[in-house]
Amino acid sequence: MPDSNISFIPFGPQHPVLPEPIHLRLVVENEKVVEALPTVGYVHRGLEKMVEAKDVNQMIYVVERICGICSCMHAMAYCQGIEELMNVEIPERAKYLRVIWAELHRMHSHLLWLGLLADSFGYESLFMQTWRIRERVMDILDKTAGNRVIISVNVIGGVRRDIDTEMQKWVLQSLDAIEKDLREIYNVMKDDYTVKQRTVGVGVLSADDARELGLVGPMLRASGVASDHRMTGYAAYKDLDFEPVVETAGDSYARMIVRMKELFQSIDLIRKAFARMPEGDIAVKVRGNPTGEVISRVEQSRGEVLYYIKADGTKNLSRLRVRTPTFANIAALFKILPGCSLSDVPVLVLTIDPCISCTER
Amino acid sequence: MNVLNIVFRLLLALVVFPIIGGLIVGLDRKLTARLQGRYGPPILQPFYDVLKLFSKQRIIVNEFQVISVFIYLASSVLSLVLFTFQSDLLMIIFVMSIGAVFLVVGALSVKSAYSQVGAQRELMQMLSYEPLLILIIVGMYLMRGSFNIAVIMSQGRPLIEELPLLFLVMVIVLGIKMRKSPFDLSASEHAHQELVRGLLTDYSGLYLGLIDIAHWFDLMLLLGISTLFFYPHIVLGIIASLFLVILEIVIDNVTARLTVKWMLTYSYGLGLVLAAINIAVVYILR
Amino acid sequence: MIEAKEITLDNLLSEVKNYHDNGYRLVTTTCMEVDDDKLEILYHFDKDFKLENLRLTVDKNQTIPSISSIYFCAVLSENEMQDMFGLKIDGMVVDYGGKFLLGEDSPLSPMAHIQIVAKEQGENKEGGNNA
Amino acid sequence: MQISLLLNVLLPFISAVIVYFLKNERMRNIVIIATALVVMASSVVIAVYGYNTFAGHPLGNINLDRWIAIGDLLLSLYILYISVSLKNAMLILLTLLQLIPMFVFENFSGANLDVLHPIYADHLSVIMNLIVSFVGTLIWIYAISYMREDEEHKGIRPSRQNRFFFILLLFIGAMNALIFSNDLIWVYFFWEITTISSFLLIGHDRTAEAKQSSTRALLLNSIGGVMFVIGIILGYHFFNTVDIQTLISHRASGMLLLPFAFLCLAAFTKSAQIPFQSWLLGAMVAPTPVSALLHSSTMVKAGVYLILRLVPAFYGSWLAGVIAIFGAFTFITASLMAISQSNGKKILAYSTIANLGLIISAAAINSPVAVAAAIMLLIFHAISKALLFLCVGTIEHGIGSRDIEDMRGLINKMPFTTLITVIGLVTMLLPPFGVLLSKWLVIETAAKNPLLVFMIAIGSALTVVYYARWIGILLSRTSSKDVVQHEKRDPFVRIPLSVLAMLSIVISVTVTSIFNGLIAPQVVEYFHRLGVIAQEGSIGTSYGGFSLWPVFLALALALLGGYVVLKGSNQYAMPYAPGESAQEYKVIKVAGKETKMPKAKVSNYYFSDVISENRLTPWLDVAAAVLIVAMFGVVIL
Amino acid sequence: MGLLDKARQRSPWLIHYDCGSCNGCDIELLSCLTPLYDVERFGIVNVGDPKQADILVVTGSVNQQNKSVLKNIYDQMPEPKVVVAVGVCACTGGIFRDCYNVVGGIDKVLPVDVYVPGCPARPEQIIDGIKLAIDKLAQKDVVKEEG
Repeated sequence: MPDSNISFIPFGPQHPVLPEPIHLRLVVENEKVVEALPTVGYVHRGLEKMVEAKDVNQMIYVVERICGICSCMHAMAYCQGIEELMNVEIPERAKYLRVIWAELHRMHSHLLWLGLLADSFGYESLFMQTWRIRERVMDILDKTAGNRVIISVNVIGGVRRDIDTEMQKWVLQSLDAIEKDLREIYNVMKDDYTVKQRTVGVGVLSADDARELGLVGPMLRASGVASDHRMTGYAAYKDLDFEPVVETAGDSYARMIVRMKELFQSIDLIRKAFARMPEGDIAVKVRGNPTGEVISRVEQSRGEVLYYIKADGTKNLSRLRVRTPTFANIAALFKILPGCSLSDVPVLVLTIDPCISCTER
Repeated sequence: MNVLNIVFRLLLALVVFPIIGGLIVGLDRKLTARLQGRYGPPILQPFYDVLKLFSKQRIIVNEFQVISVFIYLASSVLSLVLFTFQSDLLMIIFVMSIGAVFLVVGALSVKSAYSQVGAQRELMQMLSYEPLLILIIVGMYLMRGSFNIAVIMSQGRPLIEELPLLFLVMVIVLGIKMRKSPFDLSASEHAHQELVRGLLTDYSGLYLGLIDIAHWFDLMLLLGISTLFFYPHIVLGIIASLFLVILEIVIDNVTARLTVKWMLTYSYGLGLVLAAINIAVVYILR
Repeated sequence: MIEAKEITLDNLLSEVKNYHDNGYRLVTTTCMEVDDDKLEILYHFDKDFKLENLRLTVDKNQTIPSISSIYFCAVLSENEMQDMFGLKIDGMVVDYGGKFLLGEDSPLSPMAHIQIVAKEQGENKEGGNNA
Repeated sequence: MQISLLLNVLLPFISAVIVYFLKNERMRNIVIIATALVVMASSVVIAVYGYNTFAGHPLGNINLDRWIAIGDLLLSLYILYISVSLKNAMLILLTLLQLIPMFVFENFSGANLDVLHPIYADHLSVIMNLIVSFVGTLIWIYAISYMREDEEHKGIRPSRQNRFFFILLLFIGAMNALIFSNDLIWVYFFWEITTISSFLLIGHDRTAEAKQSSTRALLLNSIGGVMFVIGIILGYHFFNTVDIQTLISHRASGMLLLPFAFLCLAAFTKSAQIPFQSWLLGAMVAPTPVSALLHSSTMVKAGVYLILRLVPAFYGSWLAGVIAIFGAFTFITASLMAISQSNGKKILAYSTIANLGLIISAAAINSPVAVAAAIMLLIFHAISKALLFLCVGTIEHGIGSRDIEDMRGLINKMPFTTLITVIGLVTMLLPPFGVLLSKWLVIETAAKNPLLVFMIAIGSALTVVYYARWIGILLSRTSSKDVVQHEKRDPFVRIPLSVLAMLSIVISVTVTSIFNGLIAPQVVEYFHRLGVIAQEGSIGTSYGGFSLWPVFLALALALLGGYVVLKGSNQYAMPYAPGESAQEYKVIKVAGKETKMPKAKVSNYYFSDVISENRLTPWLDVAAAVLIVAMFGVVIL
Repeated sequence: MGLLDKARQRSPWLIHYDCGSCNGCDIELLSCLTPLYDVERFGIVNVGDPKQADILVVTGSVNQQNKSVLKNIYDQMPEPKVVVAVGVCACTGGIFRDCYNVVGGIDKVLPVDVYVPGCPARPEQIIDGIKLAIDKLAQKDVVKEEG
């Protein structure tokens, strides 16, 4: 039976398990995927071109909307780049605040991802429970920054808001509660038979594969490469000693564990940041327009983002190039989808933690 | 069997049982929500859903879909009617299988990837639960010497005493039939599934509503069979059946969806072995 | 100014291969317009958080070789460059034919024209957008 | 009565010779149709007017034994000639193993081979005769147009239809003769005629594949022939007779069962049971009428007929127990194999093997009810299966493929044939139709034997898989606005298909009368009890019952409901697609090669990686061989 | 038909399509399903299948590639149906309206019944919008003529 056994299944762009539009051309035999080609473009807006319409400061709001989930870190990378171009040193307190909000964003992103992963393999109650916990993180964001998702705290020269001592105490209390709940979920996920059935050994990528595919973030760390851009010590990370979370198996299970452990790491980092945060201003005034070109890199929840900024001294930048982590990670789909089973397709798509709006900008 | 008796049984099968079936589905959704830390829909939600579906525009892809739905419904209704008339259990299962086959036929007749894959998986599900169901009934026969429900119910001690493992097999069968995790492969009770809605993908409006209703009949039939295990202690049987449903809901909430291969291995590896042990013991002891 | 090693079309592949063999990760490639007929392409490589760059300047109608046979992940950014700048790239392992991110009705090579795409406030955007 | 019997048996032989020499196609068709009508009519006459009435020698003073012995010798020599020309040493050996012992036994052993009533007809014979006469002749009629198209299609010239119809007619004659023979040696002779006819028919197309398949068929059937010869000689050795009725009237046990074991083995080869299944699978290279004939009414049914004939002899013995398990084993494994096939004919072939296994298994379950079920299955299977083969043949001529994957949406192209096929499939698969009814009866009776019921339960679930998906893809259609072409079919195709389809439904509806009229008396004759009550549309045993009318009523209501709703306002829409149409302009080149995004298409799951025919078959053969050894084991020990 | 109206109001099934949003509104819409907001209280289920949905919830602006997809999904839904545009991008195109690949708000492609502004719209707002949509849904009648 040469051809008669082959199925062609268009997967997406509208699909309940993938909240975002991505299309996969799947060639399937029985339940095994033989060929898979992702095609994208359903969310492409052309944000890089927006530099021609918006000025340097307005662009913050645009880059935040590259992706709502990691908006804070996009703004952070952008602001750090512009600050470097203009030789601005921002206050220490602002650096700590940036870290705190970045880590909160990482938490809500990872929790969101965990829920979606659970949803992709039909573990609905786990989806609900993780999102229940996530609501607490959203509460913290809401209370400290004034909005739930896109918080717009970063400005060139610092941050817009401060977190006072009383609020800090409340945040820390919330974090304790979150950690307790998370610990329970972690224990379940770590050992659950059905979860392991669906993730262990699924979509394995070795360290060499991962480097070849140019993967970043948790994808890379789950394959045993200790690459976390926070190690370079931008913002306040240089003062917050931490070790990157690394797993070696390189399968979906390892990716899940990495992200779950990073949740605890983030809680830890926020606590440390609160403890070590100095008093002082939260922003400096910045004047003038930037000139020159710079590359700014920040570790987002999905991995390292690269901002290439080129300015020519006018109020508009001349080129902004964003290489988002998901843009890099989507390459993994070419490699892990062929050979998996049809029911693993959503799981594998989710283990790369896709964010199509990041990917396509 | 006088006329009153016949009317009573028909009423039971055509009105009372399906309503209870719908309520159980409502209870299922409520309980699932509670287990997930949510408040959940009202118990009557399945009835609202079905009523709403009836009022929608009728969209079909082809005629065979419609015919299949009606045959599915008819076979589910008939099997429950036959159950209340205490007919032959094996016949009831075969009548139920007409509906199952036509559900697959209806889904296969649509050239959509998702309903087709759903139909293929549904066939595998049938392959998994049908032998188990037949073996459960064979176990009952070995105990009672008849396939007739009337005869099965006519004798003293409850079957569960000697067929405990077959009752456990019922858990697998019910799980597959209720489309609960880890067996929600062909179409999930929940809305999020990798196959969209699996073999129900191309059904909508009236036809989806009819499938829902047929599903209540099927559910009640299976619960009826599980109640048989406890006869003459009917109350105990009903409690046990409800417990079975609750167990399914709990299992649904603590497991992920697994794969077709796993299901086949599991239902054949565990289900058949349990059934075999139980039947062998009964056979040797008799 | 970021540090970047100037290369030419002739030694592009060998330089990239060099990085590959030394265990560098390809971060991405960045393309930008220098003037009306020149494009500049930056290749970013990373090893232990240290970024190294290659800078290639080509004519708009020049065909450049793909590095995707060395680094598979380059197909993504190369396809994007092909979409956005109309850059001709030869030998991509996976070639989306200029429709990687763009749709059927999208403007062609939208980034390759130095012009403001912003519309006047309130202008109806339908139609007149195609380049 | 004598006359109708003679017409029924001899006319096909005579017409066969006429057809062979008749060059005029029109005349030939008339002869074939006339013969068919006469054979059908005579079989009805036999069925209505008399059983057990053929006492004595049918042709008066002519010593038929002598003629049959001569015919047997000539036939064996012909097979030997074929074997030699095929240069197949194994085949030569097997032929000699039949020829020499038989020759010696008949001429030099001094055995008294006279049989008081060489012709015998009971209800079983009548049932078989009705099946052969009706199904077989309908296949002749179908073959008229099929072979014309086939030869046009394959460009065969000069026409070889004379030869083809000669064998086809001969075949039916031999089958009918076999059915009414009460002398084992006669049975053996006609048995050999069916063997050689099937060899010639399978090899009809003269392709390399046909040649190979026909050789395999001859080889495996020769094994059966050898077993048959051993069975005859041993039977005479033990019981001093070759009269079947006398043989089975002995309630043999122990070693005395040995001849019956050999005869059953011969029947297994004829019925293509695992491990002898390969000849039947190879037989599908032959033109479709041949497959239909081999699978439904004649060749393979001869095997199960022999077993059903012999049932009283080993009823209740250990031998029966092993045979029952052997049959069930064939049922489950052949059903499993059928799942992995996409070739329509091969699915049907495996399904035939499976159903024959079930018949054999049921016949050997030590219960009159099971024997009744076996006979029931024999009837219903013959009709539905013949219908399905003819349908596949028609489809193959229509679309040029017998692969079920190519039959997607066939309802749009060939609505008539497709609906008939669906009827055939539904009657094979679902209650309240006869095949499932018999299966239900078998399971209920087999329930006393857990091992058996295990295998049958799984086997019947497997059956559902391959038939249900076939129905589904036949009926797939995107929108009823697709123009349905009015299907033009030759009346020679239309009539047999319609008649068979109607028959398959009618006999299901009238199952109780058929049961009471034909099956019950036979079972009572065998066992002097029945244990089944069939009346008013229900079939009941002391441990269960099946009522047909509620099911028919529910199905009718369902169809009515569907009809009413379809008459109402319905919006036709395209099937769900996740918005992929926007993608069609995206041409992606992978490594320089363009990949197209074809329309969404899902193939059935064949699990060819798990259920690999080539890999599994040797193992199954070994397992089946072990069962056969066990069969002899329980006899000898 | 009081009962039918009630059933329709009590059982609105929605389908969500992300039409080029930044994910901000998507995740807020998903939040609505989860324990804190739990819209299943009102019988709202997020079905993934347009053929079974009553309410189409769209987030994000329409771009050149997904406009046909959005149209397809809308066309596959049976009457009566309503469309809810969630987020300022879905309403007008929002901050992206100047981008070269963006067509604008979804009302460029579909008739929109309810606009829910916000960047991103908060879950409470979304629930409010869906409530409005339910009211509109109950007022609509099945279109009867086609066949």
